[in-house]
Amino acid sequence: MSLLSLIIFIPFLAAGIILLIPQRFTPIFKWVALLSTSAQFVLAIILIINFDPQLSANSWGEIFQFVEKKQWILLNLGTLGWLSAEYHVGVDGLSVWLVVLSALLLVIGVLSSWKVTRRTKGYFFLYIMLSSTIVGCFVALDLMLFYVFFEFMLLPMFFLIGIWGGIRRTYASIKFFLYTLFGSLFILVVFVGLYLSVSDADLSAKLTEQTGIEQVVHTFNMVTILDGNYDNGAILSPNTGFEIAGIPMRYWAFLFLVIGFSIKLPIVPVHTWLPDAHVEAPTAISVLLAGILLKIGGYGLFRVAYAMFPDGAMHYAQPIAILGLISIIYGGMNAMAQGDLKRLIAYSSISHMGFVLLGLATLTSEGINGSMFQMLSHGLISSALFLIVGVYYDRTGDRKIENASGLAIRLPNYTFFTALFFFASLGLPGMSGFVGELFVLLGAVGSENSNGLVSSWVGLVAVLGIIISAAYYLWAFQRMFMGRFWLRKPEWEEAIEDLKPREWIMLVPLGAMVIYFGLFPNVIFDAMSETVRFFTDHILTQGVEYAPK
Amino acid sequence: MNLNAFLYLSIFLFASGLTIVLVKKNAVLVLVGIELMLNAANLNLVAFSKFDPKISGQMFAIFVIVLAAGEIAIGLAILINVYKNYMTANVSEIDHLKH
Amino acid sequence: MQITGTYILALILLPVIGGLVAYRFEKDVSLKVNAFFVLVTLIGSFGLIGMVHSESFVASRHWLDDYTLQINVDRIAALLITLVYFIALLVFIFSIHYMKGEKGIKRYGLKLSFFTSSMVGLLISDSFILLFIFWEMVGFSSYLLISYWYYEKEKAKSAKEAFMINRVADAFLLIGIIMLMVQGNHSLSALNEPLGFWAGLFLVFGAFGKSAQLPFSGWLPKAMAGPTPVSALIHAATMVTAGVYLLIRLSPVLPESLKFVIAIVGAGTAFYAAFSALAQYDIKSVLAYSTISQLGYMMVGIGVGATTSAAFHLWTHAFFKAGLFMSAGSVIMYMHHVFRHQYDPQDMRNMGGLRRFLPVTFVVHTICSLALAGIPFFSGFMSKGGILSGSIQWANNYGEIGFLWAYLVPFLAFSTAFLTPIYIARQLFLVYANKTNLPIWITGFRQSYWVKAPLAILAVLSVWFFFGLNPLNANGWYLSEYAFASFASIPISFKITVIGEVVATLLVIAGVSLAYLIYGRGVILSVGQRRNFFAEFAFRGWFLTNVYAAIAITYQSFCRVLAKIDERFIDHSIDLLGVSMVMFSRSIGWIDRYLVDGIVRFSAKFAATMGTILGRLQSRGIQSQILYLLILFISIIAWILFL
Amino acid sequence: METSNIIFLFLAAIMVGAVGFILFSTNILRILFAFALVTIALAGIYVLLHAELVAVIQLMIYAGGIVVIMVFGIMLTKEISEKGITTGTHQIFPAILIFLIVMFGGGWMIYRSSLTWHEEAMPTNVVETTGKLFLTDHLLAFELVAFLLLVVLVGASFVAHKSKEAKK
Amino acid sequence: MNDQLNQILNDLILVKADAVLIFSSVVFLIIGLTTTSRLILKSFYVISLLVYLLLHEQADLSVIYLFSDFYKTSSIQSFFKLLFIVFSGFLVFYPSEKKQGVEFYFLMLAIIIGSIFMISANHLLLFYIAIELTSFSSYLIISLGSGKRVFEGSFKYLIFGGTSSAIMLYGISILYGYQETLLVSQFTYFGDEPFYLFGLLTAFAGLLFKVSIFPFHIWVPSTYQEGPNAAVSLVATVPKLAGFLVLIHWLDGMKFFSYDWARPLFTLLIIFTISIGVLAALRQKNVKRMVSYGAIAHSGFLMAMLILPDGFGVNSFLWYAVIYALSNLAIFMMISIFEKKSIIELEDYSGLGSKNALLGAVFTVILLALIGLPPTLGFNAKLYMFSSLLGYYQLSNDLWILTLFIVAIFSIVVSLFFYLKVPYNMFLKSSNEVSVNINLPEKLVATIFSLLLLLGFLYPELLITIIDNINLD
Repeated sequence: MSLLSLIIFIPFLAAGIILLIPQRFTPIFKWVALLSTSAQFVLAIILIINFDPQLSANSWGEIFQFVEKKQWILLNLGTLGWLSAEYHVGVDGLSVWLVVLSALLLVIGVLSSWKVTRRTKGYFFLYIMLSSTIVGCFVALDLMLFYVFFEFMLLPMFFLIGIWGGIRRTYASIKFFLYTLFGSLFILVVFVGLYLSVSDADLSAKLTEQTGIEQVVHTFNMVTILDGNYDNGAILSPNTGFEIAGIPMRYWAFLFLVIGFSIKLPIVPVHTWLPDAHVEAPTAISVLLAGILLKIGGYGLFRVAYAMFPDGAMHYAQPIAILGLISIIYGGMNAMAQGDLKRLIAYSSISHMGFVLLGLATLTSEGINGSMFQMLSHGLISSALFLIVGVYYDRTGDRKIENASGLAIRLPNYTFFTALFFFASLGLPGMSGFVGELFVLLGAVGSENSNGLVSSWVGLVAVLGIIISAAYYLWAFQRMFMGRFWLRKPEWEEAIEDLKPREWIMLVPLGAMVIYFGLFPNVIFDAMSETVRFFTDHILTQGVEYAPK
Repeated sequence: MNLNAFLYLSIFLFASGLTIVLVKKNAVLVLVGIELMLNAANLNLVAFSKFDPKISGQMFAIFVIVLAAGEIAIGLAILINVYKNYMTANVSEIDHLKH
Repeated sequence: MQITGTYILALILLPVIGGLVAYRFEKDVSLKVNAFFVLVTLIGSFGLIGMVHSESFVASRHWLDDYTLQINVDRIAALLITLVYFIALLVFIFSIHYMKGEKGIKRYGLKLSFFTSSMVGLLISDSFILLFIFWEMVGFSSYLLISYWYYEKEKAKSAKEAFMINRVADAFLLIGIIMLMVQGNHSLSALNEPLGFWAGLFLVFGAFGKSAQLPFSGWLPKAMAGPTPVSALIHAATMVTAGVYLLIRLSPVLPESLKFVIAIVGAGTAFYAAFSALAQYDIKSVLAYSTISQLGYMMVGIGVGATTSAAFHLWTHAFFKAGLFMSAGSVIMYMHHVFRHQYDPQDMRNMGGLRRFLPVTFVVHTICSLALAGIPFFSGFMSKGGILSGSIQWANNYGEIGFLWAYLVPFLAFSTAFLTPIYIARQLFLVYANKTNLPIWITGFRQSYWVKAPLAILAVLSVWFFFGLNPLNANGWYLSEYAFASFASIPISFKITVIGEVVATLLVIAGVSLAYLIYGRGVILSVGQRRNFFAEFAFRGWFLTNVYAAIAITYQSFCRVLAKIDERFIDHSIDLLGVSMVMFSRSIGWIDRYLVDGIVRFSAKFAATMGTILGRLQSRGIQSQILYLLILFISIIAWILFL
Repeated sequence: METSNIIFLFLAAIMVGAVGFILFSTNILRILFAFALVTIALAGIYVLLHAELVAVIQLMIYAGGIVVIMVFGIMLTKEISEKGITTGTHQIFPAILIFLIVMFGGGWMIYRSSLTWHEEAMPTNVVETTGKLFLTDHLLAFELVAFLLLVVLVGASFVAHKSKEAKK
Repeated sequence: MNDQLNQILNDLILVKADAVLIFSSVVFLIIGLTTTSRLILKSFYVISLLVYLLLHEQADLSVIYLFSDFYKTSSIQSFFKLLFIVFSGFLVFYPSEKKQGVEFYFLMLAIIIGSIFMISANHLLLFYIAIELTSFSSYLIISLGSGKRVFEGSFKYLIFGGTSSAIMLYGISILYGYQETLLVSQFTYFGDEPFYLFGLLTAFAGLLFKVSIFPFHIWVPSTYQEGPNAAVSLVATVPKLAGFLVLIHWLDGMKFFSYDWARPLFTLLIIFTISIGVLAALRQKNVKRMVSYGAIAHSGFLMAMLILPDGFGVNSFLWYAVIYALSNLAIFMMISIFEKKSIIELEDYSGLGSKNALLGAVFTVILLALIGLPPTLGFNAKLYMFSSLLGYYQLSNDLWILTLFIVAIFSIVVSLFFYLKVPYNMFLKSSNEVSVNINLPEKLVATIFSLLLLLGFLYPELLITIIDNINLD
């Protein structure tokens, strides 16, 4: 079993163990969960160490490392041909860091759920299942496998929010579930169309030989699709003339994917599930939600929407960039008006994810690198921010900004970390948030000159984002942490205390990484630059090739 | 006398059977309506079998008559139970399964 | 080469290391430790001057493909680094006494060291990314220092506002940088040809922000919320000159149009700030506005092409303004000592007659003021003279081609030269002369040598011969040939130089006399005095802060409205979409009624309504159901037969 | 006019009358009598179509079986119910509409149809043929219908039995 | 004559399994009348089915006609027969209800036999008898439920069923008149004479009734709601799938798609079926009723694959059918388990999940399968269905099919709303009621069913091998 499979399946083992232990041994479950996620983390570290960043490739087949491939479904669909789905996993420069990030945040998530007391068995069981699917989603190289992980993630999440969440948890969980599922149906439609349009030459030949009749094997294999093995005249093949309402089918497919993944990302105007879900979710789940789940939306855009539909990507570059721009500004402005600290951070996530979309839309090397970097850095920063909120919430049961002031006097360490992550999030140079945004902006402004897809004004206006984010963070920081020490309710004053060791353990690595990656982003860039280079070239060449003539 | 005469008669029987099913309140009479419709079909089958050396139509009709008897038997058996429970044979009153 | 790199890195990091090391020491000593580290660094930086004497040092570090971080230490940088460390050292020394007994001294020391390092980093950055990083770091550390007394709400607020304004200007700078970078220019030294107008304009705006030029000037008075030594270092000598420094660096490639903008804005700012300084009561506010005004001069210098003079003014200004701030600091220290917290220790209306109690401070303050005002034989006269005469020459050049608006610049510059002695003399009179307003007298106050020493040094350094041999020669700066040889300066005819200097001197004398007439004869201002409109206008900095506040409030309300929209409408727009797709046949009114509901609830409700309708059909009597079935069936048949 | 035509018309008239009676009468026993009349008339028509066996079975099962069962059903239900026998009608107008549509629509379609007896191909001895067919071609059907009758027998008796239990 | 008889004997040997099943069910009846032990009844019931399995021979790929073409067999028929038998065998694991004596199992066997003959019939007479056999047995078996309203359900069922089969018979008689034969395999295309079309459409009425396609779906909810669970599970699966198989046969035999209007018509009916199924399910408060509306929608999905020509949908249909059977087996089992504890309405389920996490999880998995979400087999079913629709669309550019595709997709969203009400109630709502004790075997069986749905998804090879060996017409 390869490394990646181990990372995916270790949680299943742990889940089995959890199931076997009776409910009354409550304290054991978290240890099992911690063990399982730590094992994942260690394996992820081994993965990144052994990952070869220099591997250059000329086709998608060559770019993936740690590949494991097994036939999963090979099914005769009659006149349609055969359907092939594989257990096919592997990582490239785009996904490898996301795997590491997920593994790290999953460990931190367990730590932050240390104090969960209600129905721990169920909680950690679901958590563990989530940990498997998250990683699976990032490493899947088969659309069906990807979709399965993508969908299956919803259920644990649904229950984790719905059972262990806040007061309006039911509403939030259902909203989350429905939005995401609604989006994923768009994705499913395109996946079905895609596999019907692509055939695997090797398998086809093999089956033809076996049966003696000409056979066509349609495959879900991402690599096959990425390499463009389209059938002639199939629904999503380039230049076939399928169109609805005057828009070619491939453009529709691209738009569907963008809608589907944007809901997960999320992008204005399909973002409204996010604040609710975040506010109601328990801290650990918020961490995962912001830190990883949003990235799956972004990753999906990279891996599926953009890589597979370069023509659509080029055709709709400008509108999508503008969408990203709107998200940046709109999310930031909404964050400004929030009275609840967690909601504020949730909206800031929307704003920051806007940068991801903007960077990707530009299709420049800088933009894409920046976009990836932004995802990673946001994963670190936003999860830390949710932890920060969680710390305060644990003590007071409240998150309103207006209900406290001058916290810095009583909680210096806590304030230090808050300031650290606030400033990291508002893009202070020297921390990771800045690098991502800088490169996205460079890409956005440079796109007009380099490939002419996105006008530079989009990037120039997006610079507003850094002002906007500074405004709400500084304002919130000033109101909550500065000034006279005061809390709305006197009983909170007793409850309030500075960081505990467990919280130090969670925050310190995140803080260190935020600063380290801010100063030495090349650590990350180096691992993915080859992939990004190939990715960009691929899109720009194939995009022209596939564009309807 | 030609085929169409029988067909007209049969469609009349069919239409009346249908109407009886629709209008009669008494459940037994609804069953009568169904029987009429079956008879209409039988009339067709028998009439058409006139040009069939295998007389499949007639055979079919015989079986249909037998099945019709069975259906009535079942119908009445169930109806008696309905009666017991609702104390009515009014079809429109047998309507408690609402949600 | 490698060694030089390490050396420079050590120079940058040493103060911060010092700040961290100081954490291990007692509260009383920690600042001394800090100061010691800065002293070491200062000595080291003299070595740096030697290292880059022959050729400038360039090093780079890879970041991403085309993006490397490059530093470039040339003579200018090395000299300015020394300057920064020098002032920083004095500030640390001054702080030892000034900050005594404050909570969080170690934090203070670390923040100040961090600032110093960031500033030095800014000076050596060559690639734009690095420049921007340190640019922001400087702003950030200034935020940290301003919010030193974070538990006072107003100060926290001021810190936030100062940082916000900086951030806005930084965004302009970032835009400019990005525009340059996408054209392939990744570092300052790589710039050869004139900048494009827009990119240049954004860069210039960024520089305006850091150097507190209009319309960003409002942050500097706000920044006075920080401790006074901080003001001396950051808001007088170093950080605010970052913008000037950047423009000096850029001046060879600035197009004429931009220079014009710089000159106009600089002159305008200089006048605006000098005018505003006239009506301030806070001892530090006067100095803050004065700083803005002097920065305006430097901008004028750059704008008119007298780059070297601008740099010269930057240099001299660092000393005398630091001296002024520290003098103000020691006054405040005294006031604080006297009043504890009863009265505002910074309000000049509460002062008067302090000459007797703070003789050293008085002398230093006066000398530095003379330098500021531009009295011959003091440093200010020399550096300012170059700028003033440069502006005349420049306006003449423009005048020759018929562009008479250019005369606005020398006009404003000279007006400022007239106003400057007025406000600074007003300050001196109000603080040291006259009778006092003080209700309590304490005679036993003795100034520590930790305070006196830096004051004295700075006072001495405000005298001409440290800068040039001839006190009347504006271009006689020792360093102009050494460091600025490569900068083309506007050739100024001798006549104009003479005119400029004479007029300036006359204006200064007139100003001082006027100030004496107004304030020098025992005028006592009371705190509750009503101000007339002009005074109010000047006091509030031409209502600039009100404009900021208005913008902020508008923005906030806009955000609130947006959030409401988000909550009420966007959250439900998906429902709207779904519903309108399915329900387009329904009447508008129906949609309206349900529009206010949320997506989930809405679609659920819609679906439930449909379900009810269907369910009603389902659960009618059997015969009605059959009837409905038949109707449908017959319609199907009819459809097939007749269509 | 041939005799058979006259007979056909006569039988048809009886059927139409009887069906009309079923539709409009409220007396349930008379309705059942009219239904018996319809089935008997239909048997006559089967004879006209040379389907003597069908006619006989029709007579036996309908007149002799089904109607009797129905009468029993009526009796049984009448015994229990105190409200008397429901005989009314409802939703008449839509039903009449359906009737008219089916009747005249069907009539129109029949009128337009190309169906005719192109040649009479009945075997000479229908009864014998029927018997043979039962045991050869239709064997499976025969077996299945036998099983079906068993099911009906068992099922109906159990269901009826159940009602007895319910009564207890 | 002798030849004929010999031929018949030969044929009888070929259909021995079917014939013996009839025989063994009669034997079962006789034995059953002598005993009241439910264990014995169940074991004999299973034995009868096992006998069938023993005698059953997998047919070849080609179609064989027996009994003067009355009877037809091919691999697809024998696969479905196997499916029916296996499915019915599992029904013994349902918790028994009161008063389920010999007649209950006998009627189940009758339904199975009826369905088996339904799919084998080539002659319309045989088909008619078979369909009536299943109908009659269904009417009866539904009325064997406990509860007072059960007869109402079964009576309504009877009236609808009787009316539709009468309508169908009328249609068959017209077809006979035109085609001059009752053998579907010998039917020819007959143009569009109105009366013929009338016959054709009315003939389909009974079939549509059996498979509960709009507008002949009305009987479903009330019937399912009141019937005994095992019977409902059977009725919702076996005769329905048999009906679909007949539909395949008829559509092909009657050259249905030679008519332009046929595909739009069916598409429209399917769209209505699906929409009505999912929308009406939304407002249900009774779980069983909700599931039965869901079953209507599933009929629509199943049918959707049959209207595609040239074998575009048949494979997907087979998959869907198998998965549908499996999930029906599981869902009615769950309902039955809970019904025994008087947990019937949705709100009765509140808070059960916290006490019975396993059952909650199992229930959730089954519902996911019904919705069609991974990682359950239900997803495969939906995936293949979508593939078929889209695959045909890309060939034909038929907008009707695209519309159907979109409706199908949207219906999944809607079906989420109602299916997930159960886990929502179980896990997210709390109640103070005491926990429900479910005995271990029942828990185990339910778990196995849901595991099958999961494992089938993860390791689909087994099903693939079976289904791949079936003739695709």
